[in-house]
Amino acid sequence: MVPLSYYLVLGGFLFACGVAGFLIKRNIITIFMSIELMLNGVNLSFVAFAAHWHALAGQIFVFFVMVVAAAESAVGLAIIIAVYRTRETLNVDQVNLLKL
Amino acid sequence: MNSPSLDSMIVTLVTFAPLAGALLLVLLPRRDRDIRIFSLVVSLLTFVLSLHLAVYFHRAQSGFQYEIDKPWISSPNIHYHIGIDGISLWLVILTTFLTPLCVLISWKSVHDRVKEFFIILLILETALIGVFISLDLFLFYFFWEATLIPMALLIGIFGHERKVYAAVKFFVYTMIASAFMLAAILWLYAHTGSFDFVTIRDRVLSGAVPGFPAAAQWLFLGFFIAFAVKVPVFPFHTWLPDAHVEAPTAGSVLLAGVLLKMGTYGMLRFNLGLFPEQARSNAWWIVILALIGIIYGALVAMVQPNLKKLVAYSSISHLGFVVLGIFSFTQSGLNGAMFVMLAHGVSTGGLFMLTGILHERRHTYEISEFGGLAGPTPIYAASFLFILLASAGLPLLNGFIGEFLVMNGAFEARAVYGVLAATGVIWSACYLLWMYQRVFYGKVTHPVNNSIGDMDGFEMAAVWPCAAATLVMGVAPILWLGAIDPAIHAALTPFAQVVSKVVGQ
Amino acid sequence: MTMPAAFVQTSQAIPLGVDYIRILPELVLSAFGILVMVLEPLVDERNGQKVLGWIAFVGTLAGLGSTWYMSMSPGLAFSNMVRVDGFSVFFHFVIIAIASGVILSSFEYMAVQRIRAGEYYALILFGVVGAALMSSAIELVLIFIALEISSISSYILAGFRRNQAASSEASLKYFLLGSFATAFFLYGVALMFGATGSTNIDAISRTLAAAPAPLLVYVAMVLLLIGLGFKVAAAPLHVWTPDVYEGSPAPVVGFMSTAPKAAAFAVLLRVVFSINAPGRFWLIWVAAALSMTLGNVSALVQNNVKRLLAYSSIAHAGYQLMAFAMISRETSGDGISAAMFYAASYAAMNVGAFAVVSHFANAGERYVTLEDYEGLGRSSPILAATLTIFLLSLIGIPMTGGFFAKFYVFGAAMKAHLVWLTVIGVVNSAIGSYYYLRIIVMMYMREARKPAPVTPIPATLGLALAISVLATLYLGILPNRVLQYAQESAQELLAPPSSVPAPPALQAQTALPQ
Amino acid sequence: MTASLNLWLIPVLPLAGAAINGFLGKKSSRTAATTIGLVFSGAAFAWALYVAARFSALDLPYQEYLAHWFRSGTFSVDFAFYLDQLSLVMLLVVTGVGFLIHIYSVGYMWEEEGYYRFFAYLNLFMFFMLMLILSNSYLGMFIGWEGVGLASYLLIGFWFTKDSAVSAGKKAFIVTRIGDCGFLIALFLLVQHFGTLNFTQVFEQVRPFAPENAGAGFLTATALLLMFGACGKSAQLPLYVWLPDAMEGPTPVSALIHAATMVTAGVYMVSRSHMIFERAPIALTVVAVIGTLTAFFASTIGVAQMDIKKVLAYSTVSQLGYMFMACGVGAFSAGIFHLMTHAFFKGLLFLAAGSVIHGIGGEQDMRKMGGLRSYIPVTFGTMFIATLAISGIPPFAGFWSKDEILWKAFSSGPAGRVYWLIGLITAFITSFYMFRLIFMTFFGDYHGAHVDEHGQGSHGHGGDSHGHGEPHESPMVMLVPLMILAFLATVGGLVGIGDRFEHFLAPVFGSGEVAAAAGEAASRGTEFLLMGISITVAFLGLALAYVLYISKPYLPQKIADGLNGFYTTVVNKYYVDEIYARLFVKPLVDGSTRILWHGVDQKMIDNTVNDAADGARKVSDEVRHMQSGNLRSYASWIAAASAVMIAYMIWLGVGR
Repeated sequence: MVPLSYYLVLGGFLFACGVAGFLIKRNIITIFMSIELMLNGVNLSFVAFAAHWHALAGQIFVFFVMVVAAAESAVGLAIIIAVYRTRETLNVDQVNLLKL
Repeated sequence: MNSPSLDSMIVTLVTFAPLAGALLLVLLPRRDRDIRIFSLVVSLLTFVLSLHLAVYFHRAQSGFQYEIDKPWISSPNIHYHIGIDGISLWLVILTTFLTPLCVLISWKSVHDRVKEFFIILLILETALIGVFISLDLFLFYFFWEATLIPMALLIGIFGHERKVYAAVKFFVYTMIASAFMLAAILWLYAHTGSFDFVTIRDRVLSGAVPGFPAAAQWLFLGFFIAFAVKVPVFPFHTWLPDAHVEAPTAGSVLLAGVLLKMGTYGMLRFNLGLFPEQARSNAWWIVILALIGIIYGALVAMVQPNLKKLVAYSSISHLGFVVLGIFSFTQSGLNGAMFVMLAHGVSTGGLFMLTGILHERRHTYEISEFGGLAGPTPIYAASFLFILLASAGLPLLNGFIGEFLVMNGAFEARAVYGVLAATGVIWSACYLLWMYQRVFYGKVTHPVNNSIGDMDGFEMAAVWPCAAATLVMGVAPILWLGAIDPAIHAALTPFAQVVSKVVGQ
Repeated sequence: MTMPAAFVQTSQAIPLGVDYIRILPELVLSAFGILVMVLEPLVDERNGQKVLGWIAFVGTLAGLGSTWYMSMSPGLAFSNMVRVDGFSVFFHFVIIAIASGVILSSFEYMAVQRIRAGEYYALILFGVVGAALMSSAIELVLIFIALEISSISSYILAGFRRNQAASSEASLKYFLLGSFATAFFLYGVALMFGATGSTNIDAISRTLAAAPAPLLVYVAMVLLLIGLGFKVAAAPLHVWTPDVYEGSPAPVVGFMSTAPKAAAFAVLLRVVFSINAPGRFWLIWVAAALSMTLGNVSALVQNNVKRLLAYSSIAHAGYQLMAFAMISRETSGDGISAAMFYAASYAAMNVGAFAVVSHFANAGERYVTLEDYEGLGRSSPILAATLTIFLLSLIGIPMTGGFFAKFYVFGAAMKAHLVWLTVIGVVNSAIGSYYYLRIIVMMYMREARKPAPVTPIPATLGLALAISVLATLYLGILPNRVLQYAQESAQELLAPPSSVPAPPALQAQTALPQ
Repeated sequence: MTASLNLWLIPVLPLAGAAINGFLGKKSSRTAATTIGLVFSGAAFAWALYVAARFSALDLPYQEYLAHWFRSGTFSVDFAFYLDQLSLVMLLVVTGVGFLIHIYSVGYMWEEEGYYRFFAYLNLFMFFMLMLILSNSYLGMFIGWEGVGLASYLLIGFWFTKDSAVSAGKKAFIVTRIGDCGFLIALFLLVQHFGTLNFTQVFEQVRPFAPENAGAGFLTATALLLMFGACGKSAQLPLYVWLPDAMEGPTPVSALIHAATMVTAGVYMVSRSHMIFERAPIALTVVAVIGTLTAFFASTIGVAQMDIKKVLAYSTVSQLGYMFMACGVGAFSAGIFHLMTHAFFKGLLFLAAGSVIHGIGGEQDMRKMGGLRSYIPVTFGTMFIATLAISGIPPFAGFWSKDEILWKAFSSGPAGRVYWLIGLITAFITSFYMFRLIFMTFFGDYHGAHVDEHGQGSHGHGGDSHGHGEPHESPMVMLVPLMILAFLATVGGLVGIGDRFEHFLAPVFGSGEVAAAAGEAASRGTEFLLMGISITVAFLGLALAYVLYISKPYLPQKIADGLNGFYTTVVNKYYVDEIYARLFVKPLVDGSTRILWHGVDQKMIDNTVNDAADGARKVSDEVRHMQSGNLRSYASWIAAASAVMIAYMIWLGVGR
């Protein structure tokens, strides 16, 4: 069967992609999605470890994370809308009133 | 002898009476006259109380008296440990003596935010006294820092044109310096588990502190830098002229009269008390700085166009004598240093009041603005001359004894020190007399000066006690030295041990 | 990979009554939060706001009461997910007290800024719930959830001045970066789970105590530290702080900069000390030094008071982090207690400071620059005096809580022979005095050129200020009680975890064939 | 021991007078001020006489403890008094002459405003001067030493609206202070070696020392430093410059302080320390050389002065030189003897000059005088007597003392011959310029301006009773002191005949005199020969003056033109003041301003401080650009930081 390390590497890769996306992408929505990507990377590792330890806990955690993520995205979208109302843009580079 | 209970309470009473007064003052309505009277009463009361200290002080014995040692904070174990010996006694009384005079001199000159002014003044007095009575390093640092704010506020709120610059400079300068002292204090606590001065001293001198020899040099410097900035010792002095020129009269009086002494007192108490060996090994460059201070301060004072700056630089010169005396490690030198502290406190305090009086009239300190004042204001001129002569070190006035002893001690330590210091008597004569001539003699050059009034009652009441004190201290210095001498002798004993150690090796 | 040596699970599967007592404050606060939200549509626009506020305030009082009640039944709850001990009680008190202070100081603000208050108070309460839970949770996943609860509510609070672009920007930045960092934290949890087979702090600590930590633990630990470091605004993870603090509503900043931060510090304490986190020393050392220096230095030239205080909070995070650089068991005690004391006194003075700022800022937060504070000493002596006290405390002048806070931290560091870190600290605190002093200078030493209107101080704000002032002075003059309490709870925290036998159910589970 | 003399009264009485006049004088009337001033100084004089009367009954040196002054460790100083023959002489001179001058001042200063101030100062001076001569320790002496300096500062600057006067006062104080610095260091040396400054104790410990012929050794150092102090106070080379300027003060002051008493303090101090000097031959030589040179140097300047008081001033300097010459050859008693006689005739000269100035409305330039003897006969007479005295014409006082000095110098070995020769020349010059003064002032015919518009007129002289500017004799109150002093100047020297004076002082200087006395008995003849020589010299001087200023009045101008370059140099006092100004004053002031204040204080130190502050602000300004406001850059910061941290931890973990 597939050894643990594969999952971990994949999880790490997903996480890294998320980080990269966060840094590279300009559209707020996209950035927001790359966060989700990071979380999924984490979830994958959780599941993998759960399997490795034969501990259900790990898998249950994933559900928690999903729920939280969902809550987050709800709030996040609301905030994004608020921002769009005031700035009429979703380009993060143009959201820079506050600086120095 | 009086009741022991009072004896144990008295120091606390003296220390916190002004603070209590300040708190009451907060509640008082903003009727300036009442406020003035009230604070005068409070400060006088404090002075009277402090006299008790002197009267019932056992002069012959050297240890701490009126001692209280109550735990305040269990861990870190900080004690409310206070006490007085021949060294701190007079500094406390100097403080309580000058404060009422500050109130009087500010009677008319402060008319804006009077309430705040006197509140700050009284708080400052408490903090100043606290510095001198603390025998717990933490307590000492506590009061040490506590003096900063009121003084900065006095300068910054009630000062003149560049007051903000001066206040901030004063504050940050001293703040940074005392940071090092805090570090040193913390080190000592970390390694002795106590903040108690006496305990730490005994532990240190008996060599019972782990890792002390390695750190001692740094600790010494940590303390020294904080004190050196306060004194101020030569390269750290530039905050002083600014602070003085901008400060209100009362501020200057306390700044020069007492605040600077905190530095020299600290050197005497802590640098010598805790680190005798380091004090010895570092003495050579400290003495050089002191000598530079004496001569340099005087020369720069000589060419100041600004009356108050001149006096400020003169205090740098005088304080140089104090440092020199302290680091000569001779009985005579340290006695002298102590006496110069007191003498300088009184005479320079007086000089600042007098310059303040002039500023009241003309709103300037520029010497060129004056001239020939001896004509229109004879009383003022006479008082000025009197205190000026004290500051110039005329025998039978208080300036002389101290400087003589210091120079003598320095000479004892190393002839060249004494010789260089002795030139100080020339310089002081130069800048003081030249200044006096330009301000008071000759014809009145600015017509407006013809119409300025002579000293009024309050001003006389403020200045003449100083003048009287200079005379008494000059004629009967024994009253002071009687108590100082044993304390100094005790302070010097560790040095004897150090020497014997060195010899032993 | 090591076997799941320490597989600690609950002693009983079904929660008992006592379990609920051990999260009573959270329950109470949530209940009040919901109550506020429910009532919000029912009360009318104008004078209804106050009612909700009062309800929320009562809620916090109830929270404090229930904390006191909770403190009488210490122990584990909900299958070792929550621990009630002196430590968590302490932080419960601090955090909930902060909330009550903030709520009091918000009344007027809400009215002036014309913000519909319902959600606001509710969100604060929920935020407190999260923060409080963080301090008592000993289960990393629960910590994560609690952290999210407090974070999400503060994300929203940050953007509460909807119509202000700055506000929503602040909230956006806070939200994105926050979740970014949380992801790191979560990843750390996952790896820790992978490395030790458990997410329970006690279990983890026992595992690490038993065997030398594998590489994975190091990585997991650093990820956890990154996540928490972000929350406490430690350099170099502090970048979000200035912008968010500047943009968010002033009272909210007062809240954000204290309650969640305190909670994060609480978690950090648990993580660092009860899992004697390996390899943390230099990370903490550098982070502390960097935070102090960056914070103070950048603050020197700030002209916006909120932003200035933001940088100051970074600096203070730095001082507080010094306490975490203790390695040996005997010095750790001082570190923990110092950090706890610091959290308390920082809360007192910062809430107070921001209360003044939010009052003075006036409608639309118009007056927040240093120039606006010119002559405040004249126009409103009381306001100026109180702010001065808080600033002096932030500087660390004797007689104020800030002084002892710094003093204990430095003292602990010195005791742990961290001489250079201490020196950096004291010098920093000296340099830092400059920019606080600038505000005092503005208030007292300058005359107003264009005087900012000063509205009279409403009773509620007055109360809040009074409380903060008293707290600050109390901690500055009689720090004894608080410190002793902190020290005791520190010892509890350091005590080796109570070993509960692993339940048969799980052994069976682990016995399952591969 | 006999009943106490209460010596302390003698200084304290004038002090009381000073205090009363100083505090109350402004209100009270002139008469009141006068009475106070005179009564207290007179009382001091009376008490001094009483002391003198009981003197023979005392066991000497008589000491009297008043109070403890200060103590530091084992070193302590008292207020205590010390009376022996030496201090008795000084005591009588000071109180006596002082009292006379007080009386004189009543007339001279009557019109001055601040009349009471004048008397307060005079009494104050008396107090300090008496402290100086009566104290039983060097430090007590130093009190007086500094105090008289102060008094002279105040009195020179009495007309404080007159810049020249004020500057002169300042100059006097500062220049003497330079000397005092040396004095102080000498005291430190004494304390270091003997642990006390009490005369008896010090001398007890000095006695066993052998003379430091090698020259090394601290006694020599001490002696030299003391001498340096004396140079300041007694206006010897190189510190004499203040004395001529001091003539800016009122004339009675010049008479009292700058002729009779204060300036001789140095001589007193050196003689008082003869124990030390005798054991430091090199120091003695230095004293002698300085004295001799000063005597000569000053007299040459005196020749060319036109201001009547300036002439007297330089002659004072020169006479003081004689006294030091005497001390230098170990003839301390001779020095003191000359000190006394000098007090008489030089005091008289000044007072007379004052009376002249007073008489012609404040004029001091001798070219504006002449032919005054008919106008002011008494003044003329007295002044003439004084001139005879100073020129060393028997039987007047100066002759005896000066001749004594010359003889001692001559008989003190080879070097002494040189001193003697120079002294002789000086004597010649002295009598020349003194008679020049007399002739220019009193003979010929009066070319005074017959209106009283002149500088000094501003301070009280002129514009009053003698407005028409006709020279007039001074009031009796001024003339009586003149006469008394004239009498003393005539007979004062007789006490020296047959070395009576010397024997009187022998208990004090005893040992010192032996050396000189040895050669004496042998060569009485030589002594008389020398006496003759000096008398002739004196008359030669007189004659020359007569020729130049009476019989051939055009000659001086010719001679002046003849050696104009040199002449102008002399007229300008060899430019010493200018040289000092260039050499010391200017560099000091400019250096302090440019280098120390602007350079070091402001540029180096303060700018460093401020730059540090600005630097911090700059850094801050840079650092905050980290906050670009761009969310992605923030994220990058965090990511980068995390990367570093993770890398570090992995490295750490692998390292395990």
